[in-house]
Amino acid sequence: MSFEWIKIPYALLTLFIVANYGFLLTAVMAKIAARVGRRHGIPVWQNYVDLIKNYGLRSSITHGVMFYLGPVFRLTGGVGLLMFVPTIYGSEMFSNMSFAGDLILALYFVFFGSLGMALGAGESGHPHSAIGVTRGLSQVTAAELPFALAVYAVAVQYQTLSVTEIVAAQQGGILHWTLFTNPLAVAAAMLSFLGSMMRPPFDVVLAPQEIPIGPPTEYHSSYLALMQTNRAIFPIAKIVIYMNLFFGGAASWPVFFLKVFLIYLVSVIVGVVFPRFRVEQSIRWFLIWAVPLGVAAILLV
Amino acid sequence: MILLIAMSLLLSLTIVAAAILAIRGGQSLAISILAAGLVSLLASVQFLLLAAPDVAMTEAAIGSGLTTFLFFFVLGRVRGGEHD
Amino acid sequence: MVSAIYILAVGLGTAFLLGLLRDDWRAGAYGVSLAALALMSLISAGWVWVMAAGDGRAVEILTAGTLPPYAINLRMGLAEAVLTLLINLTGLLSAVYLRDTLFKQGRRALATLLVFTMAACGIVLTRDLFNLFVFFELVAIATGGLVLLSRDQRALAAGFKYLVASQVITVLLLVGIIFAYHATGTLNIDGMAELSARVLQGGALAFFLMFIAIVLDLKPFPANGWALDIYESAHPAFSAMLSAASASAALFAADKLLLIGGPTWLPVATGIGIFGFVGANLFALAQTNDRRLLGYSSVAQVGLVLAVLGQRDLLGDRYLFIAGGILLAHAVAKAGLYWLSGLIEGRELKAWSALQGHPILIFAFASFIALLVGLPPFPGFYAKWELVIALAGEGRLALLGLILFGALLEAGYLFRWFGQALKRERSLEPVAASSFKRAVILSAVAAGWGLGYIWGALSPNGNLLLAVPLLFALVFLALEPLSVRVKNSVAIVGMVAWFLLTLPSYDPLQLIFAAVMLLGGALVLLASYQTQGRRIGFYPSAMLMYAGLAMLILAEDAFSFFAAWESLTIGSYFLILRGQRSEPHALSYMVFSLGGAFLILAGFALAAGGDPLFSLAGLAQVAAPIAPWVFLLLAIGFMTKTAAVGLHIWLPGAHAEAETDVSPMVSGILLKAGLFGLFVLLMAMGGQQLHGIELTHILLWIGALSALIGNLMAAFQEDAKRLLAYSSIGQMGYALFGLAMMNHLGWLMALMFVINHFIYKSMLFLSVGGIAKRTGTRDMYRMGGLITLMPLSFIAVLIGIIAMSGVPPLSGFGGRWIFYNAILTADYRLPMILIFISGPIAFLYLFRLIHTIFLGQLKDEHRRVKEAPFWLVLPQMIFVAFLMVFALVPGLALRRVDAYISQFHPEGALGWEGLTITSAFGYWSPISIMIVVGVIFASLFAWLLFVNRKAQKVKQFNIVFAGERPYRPETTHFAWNFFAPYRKALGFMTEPLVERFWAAVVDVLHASADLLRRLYTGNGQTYAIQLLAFVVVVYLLRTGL
Amino acid sequence: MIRRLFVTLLLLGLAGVFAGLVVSYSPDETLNLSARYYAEHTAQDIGAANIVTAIIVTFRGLDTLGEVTVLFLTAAIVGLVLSHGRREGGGSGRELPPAGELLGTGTRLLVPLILLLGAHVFVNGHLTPGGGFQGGAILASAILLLLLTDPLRRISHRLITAIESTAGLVFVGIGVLGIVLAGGFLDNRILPIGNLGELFSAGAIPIIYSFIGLKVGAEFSSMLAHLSETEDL
Amino acid sequence: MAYIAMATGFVLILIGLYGALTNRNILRMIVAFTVANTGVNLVMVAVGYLHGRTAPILDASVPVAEAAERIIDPVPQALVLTAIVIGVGVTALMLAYAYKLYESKRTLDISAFKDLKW
Repeated sequence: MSFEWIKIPYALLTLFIVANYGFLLTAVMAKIAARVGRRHGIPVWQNYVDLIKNYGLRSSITHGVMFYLGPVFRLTGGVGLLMFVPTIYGSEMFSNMSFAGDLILALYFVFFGSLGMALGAGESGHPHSAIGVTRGLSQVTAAELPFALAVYAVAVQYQTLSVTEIVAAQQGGILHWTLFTNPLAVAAAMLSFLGSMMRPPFDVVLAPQEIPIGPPTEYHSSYLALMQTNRAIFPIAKIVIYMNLFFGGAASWPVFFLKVFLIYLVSVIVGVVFPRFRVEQSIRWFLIWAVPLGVAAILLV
Repeated sequence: MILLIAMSLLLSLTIVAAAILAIRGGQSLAISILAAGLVSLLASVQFLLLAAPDVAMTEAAIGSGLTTFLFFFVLGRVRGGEHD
Repeated sequence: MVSAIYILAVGLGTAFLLGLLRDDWRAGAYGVSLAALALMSLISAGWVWVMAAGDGRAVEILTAGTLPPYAINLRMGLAEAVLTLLINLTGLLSAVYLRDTLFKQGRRALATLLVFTMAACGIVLTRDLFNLFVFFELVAIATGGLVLLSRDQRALAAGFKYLVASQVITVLLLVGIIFAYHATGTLNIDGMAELSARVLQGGALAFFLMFIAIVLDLKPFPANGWALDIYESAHPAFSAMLSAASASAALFAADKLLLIGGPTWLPVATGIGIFGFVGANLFALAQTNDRRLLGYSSVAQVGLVLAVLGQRDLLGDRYLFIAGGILLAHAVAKAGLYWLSGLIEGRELKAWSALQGHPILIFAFASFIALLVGLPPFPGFYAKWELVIALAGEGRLALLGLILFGALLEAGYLFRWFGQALKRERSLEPVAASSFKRAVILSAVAAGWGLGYIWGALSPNGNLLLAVPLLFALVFLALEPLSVRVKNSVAIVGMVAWFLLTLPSYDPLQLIFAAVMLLGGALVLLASYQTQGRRIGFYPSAMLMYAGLAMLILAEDAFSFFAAWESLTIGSYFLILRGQRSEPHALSYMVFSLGGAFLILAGFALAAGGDPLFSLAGLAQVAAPIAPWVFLLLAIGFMTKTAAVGLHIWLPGAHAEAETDVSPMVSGILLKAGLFGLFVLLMAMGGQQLHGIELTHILLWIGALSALIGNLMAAFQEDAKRLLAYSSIGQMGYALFGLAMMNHLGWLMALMFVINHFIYKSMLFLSVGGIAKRTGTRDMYRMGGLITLMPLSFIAVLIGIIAMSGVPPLSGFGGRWIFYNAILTADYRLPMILIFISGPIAFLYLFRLIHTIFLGQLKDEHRRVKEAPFWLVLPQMIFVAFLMVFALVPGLALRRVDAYISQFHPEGALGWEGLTITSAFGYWSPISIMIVVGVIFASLFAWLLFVNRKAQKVKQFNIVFAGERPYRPETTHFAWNFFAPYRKALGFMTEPLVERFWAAVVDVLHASADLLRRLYTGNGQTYAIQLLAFVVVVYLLRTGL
Repeated sequence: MIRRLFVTLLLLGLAGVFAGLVVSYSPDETLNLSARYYAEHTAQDIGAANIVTAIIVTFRGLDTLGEVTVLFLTAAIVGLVLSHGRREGGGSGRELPPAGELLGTGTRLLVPLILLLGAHVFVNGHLTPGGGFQGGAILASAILLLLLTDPLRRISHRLITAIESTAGLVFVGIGVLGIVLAGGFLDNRILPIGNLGELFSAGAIPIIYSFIGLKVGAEFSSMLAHLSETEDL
Repeated sequence: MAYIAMATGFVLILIGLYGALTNRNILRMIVAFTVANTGVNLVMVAVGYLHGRTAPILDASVPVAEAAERIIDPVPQALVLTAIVIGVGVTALMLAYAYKLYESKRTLDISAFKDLKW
């Protein structure tokens, strides 16, 4: 694996596909959640409408450099994450920029966007932003732990940190997926997944009712547009990692769409069933339920 | 010889008795001091019996004589202190 | 050389002569006395010269023209010469010191002082038992007189108590002497020693009585209340003589008696001595009176020497070197401290704060304390080294442990005192201005350093005072009058020059440490340009620390390693103590560090097997039964410096309260010394098992726990520097974890942490320091919104926290990447869970750091705050540049080390081909990452600039607050108790259990000291009873054993 | 009471030690090494008939020097102690009834005799029992007598001190002469040994002992005088 | 005889020490110490005693040649002489102290002088 110039257009193509899929998917998921709650829900193209509206807004202010850069960081995080993991297994062209680093890079790059966002939100000077950030950081420390353990278990299992190689090891039938070869790790990771999707019951970060939308409180217009884009790309990028690590990856775009949809659905379904946790409740929840699974996974590998 | 030993023994008993008198807390300090001087004096006799005339002289002159006077000089100055 | 008898003759003759002088001719009498003392000193000095230059054979001095044992004879040997010199000089200097008092008291006092000095010399010189008794009586009576030189009315009672005690001692001694004479037919000590067997059979009880009487003259703990009262109430100059001269003489007498007692009595001496050493030091903890404290310390030191006397059987010909080193160091230091106490009006320890503003006196104070504790480069250090090595070599571990424990207690109260003197509110009472008194004190200082030089020259381990780095540090004492700029430049140039000079001799590992410590140190010193004035005390301390570090890296044998370790500890202690509120923290730093150092000492000693020249490489050859213990001792010792959890409580305060440019030194640089030690240890010894437990696994747990606790605590701090300090604990935990993994990548990661942690922690401390300087507070919730006012500081912090959190593309990620690769091959997984959780927690405190300081609402009172001073910003920017370079090409620093580590762990070396770094599991291309991220970021930024070009800049306060305008910025800045929900969830883990544990230990020690010291009721009669009880108890123990 | 009990117990322990000493003590049948040497060599080496004196002044002369120093020191310190914080202004101003005529006359008669006796005792110290210390004590008793007859009498401290100091200096000086002229410090053979039993024999011993006598006398006198000059409390 | 003197001496020492350690009055303590000192002197002289011999003075009855067989050990006597003088010196010093102590507090009770402790 190394860099070739042709990768750039292919990466842009991937980006384009994922972004659009993300816009649609999040809308669909919102619709599903609404229907479960016996509401009507939004149309599936609502995201596009919002995006155009936000870009079109004329009034725009900035609180300073970091405020300005916050959304840039945020979206760079999402796009970068997508770029650092191979999207389609076996396709040299859709392996993106994964030559730059392995699984560890992807794991740590997740924080890039969050950090930038947090900084931007911080400079907005709005206390709700800061409160949202503290909640998010607090929760993520516990939520990430089972995932880290699962990743470690998987890496030990396959003796590699390369995402491509991990996917390769899962080829040859559904029973070769990590889901079946190392169910404990997958269980731990999926619980962690719930926590990282910012959906109920772990959406206290955004907490629309008490601290209106948390960190992005002060963001508007094109800033918000960038973040919206990220909100479409970032979850998919994350799910790609889960898919690659635990569910055999995707050898083609249809499989990719299907698997991403299903994994996303998990969090939505859980979200509509449970009420919201407070931060300390969710931390305890992860430590009590998810972490032991992860520990068992690394010990039994 | 026996006589000598008997004398010595008697002397010793007297010395001890004087010593006990000297350190008993009940009586006046003057008696204590005198008793201690007596102990010294008798001890110097004992020294003579032990064939130590030099020591005997010294003990008599210094241990029993001078010391006792020193005591009395001080005792005379600390009226009231003797009953503490 | 004239006969040594002239020492006595001159002393006595002059004392008699004084009677012939007219009463009112005081100056003359005083002059004559001084001349006599000077002459006596001169004779002694001459003999020292003769002995040292010649073959050192002792000279017998006959009296009465008759050979011993029929007449009394004296002996002048090397030890005698040195001791009489000590005694005479102490007498002379005390006489100088006492000038006013002696003038007032007249010739009787002068004569008494002369006789005291003469008699103490007599105790040293004589070889006759009864003569010894006579001299002892003379000293006792002279003491009874000199005590009264004090202005303190209580001295009278103390003197009487002393006389009562000496009466009891006299009775025992005389009975013992006469029966010993009866058993041997001689009074000559050497004659009796020849007939030792006969003494010990027929005259065992006689010997016991003599011996115990001499021991009682040493004021053994706990039968020594009378002596303590004297120390407390006597004139300090006399206490100096009592402690330096008469105690030394009595010790020598005990030594002579042990010649007679032979090997069977040596353990008794050791037992009494060590009991006193530990006990008196314990009691001293509860003292608040300076002179009484020094008294306890004297008792303790004498006990230590007595214990050493009891070890003469194994010390062989090094015996004089060791006992002498401890004794002389004690004598000089104690005399000096007593003299110093005479300049100070108050008697509380705190009253020594009057010394503030007298740098020379503070230097004297520090020198004396270092002498007492036995720190390098003083004689006690060399002596203790050889003593401990010998003890461990012979397996006398209990004694070794007690000695080190006692020394730690002593260091504890001495440094507590020093800290109080320097940091408490300055006492209003002035320091006595008498110039000759100061001259006396300074001559003691000179003597201390001179002894340090001599002992260094005599030591087989080499003279520390000839070590270039140490000399360089000492030069700064002389440079003190110069301005900061000059000194700082000299320091920087010196450090860089030393680095370049020694460059060829470094292996890659040492190179990394040297670069961090010396070049990094020089870089941090740039920040010191911003201070004004002369900054007295800073440069000697800092350079002492750097000298220690420089020597540590190059150390090849255990001695120089340990010496360097102690040097850097002392230097950093003084450095930390400079902080405004750092007194308690500096103390706990010192106590922990010295405790750790003693463990290291014990570890080396155990490994050395009796060889004082033990080389570090020899650690590899240490064999099975003791190897794990050596490992354990050394590892714990080193971990006190890296502040591993459990031993970490000193760090937060020490680092947080230090001055702005000191914090990066003690955090970014000093902590690495511990890592270096661990590296050396693990490279030499590898893993060790104790009772089947792999010790490195324990280290893994400790490292992981440190990482967790450190990070967690950091998240809950309100004080920015404390936050950084706790974060250091966590970071060092990571490094320890990496080392303990005992594989290639683990070590590489630890090294990466050495570099990274140095850079970002120095940078952050400087940045936060600058901010604290500008805002006048370190509490983060009092700040906020400073980003526009202090942009450069913000950039430094931003880069710092990105690097620290391990987020790509900066260098911290490299550390994380290596870490993950390393743990894949580690064979022990449980502690990793802790590491995994502590990683994200780091985000908490890092975000808090940047958010609450720079983001959020700007406070009104900070609207005019300026950027930090240039000299604080400059190194930060250099660090930023470094971080960037290191992020791009980590191979620059790591590649050679990677190859070097392959010697120890051939498996798992990284591949460095092209732009990508590969391991057995994964790969990583720093430049590609940087480019990809950069391109994405730039494109998006350009896009935003394009669509959002008309954005209007508004103040932070211009926010939508649920439709209402918030009232004030202060109430709108969300900063206090930032992670409240987190505390609710995991706050239980931040319970200060460790702190409580150590506090309990200290409390128990203090409480027991406070309770037990009530033994000293103050009643002279009770003291005498205790004395007798001591005799009986020793007798019973002795016969029972 | 507890104190008494405890002290008794302790002394019982000490008594045990002493008992041990007594039990293991066996009287010598013959003189031991040192004593035999003194018995055999004193006459020819030292020339003193009183062996104890020979030992005190010569063989163990250093002890004796120390001993007189003890007295010197004590006298000095007693002076120091008693002048410590003494109010200036001298005498107490207390009027005592004059001592009886008998005592006064007796004193005048006795003092010279006592002084003479003292001198005799120390001058003959090398021949007969007695010597400088005993003689000195006798000299002091003369002073004591003077003090008793007239408690307000002020003995000349200057004189006493001068005697004391001179004697001490001579003692040390003779000792040093021993190094220069003979075999070592305090060697008595700086003067001819003479014939055993004669007054002028035993080398420097009579001289030394005489000065010791003077010195001791002076020192005791000084102590007595100092104590007598104290004020009633 | 030596035994008798020795035992007496030891008893005196014990009595003296007992007195010194139980009497609170400073003067009584000093008196007791002199008793103990006398005891020590007795013990010392007794140790040097040889049965049936004479004082170590050479005169007509003890010719030089027979001295070694006739006299007792002179050394302890010499020592005791010194000890006595030293003892009186110390006693005098203690007495002076006692006087001053009384002057300072108007009492001779040793337990009253406990300003310095611990």
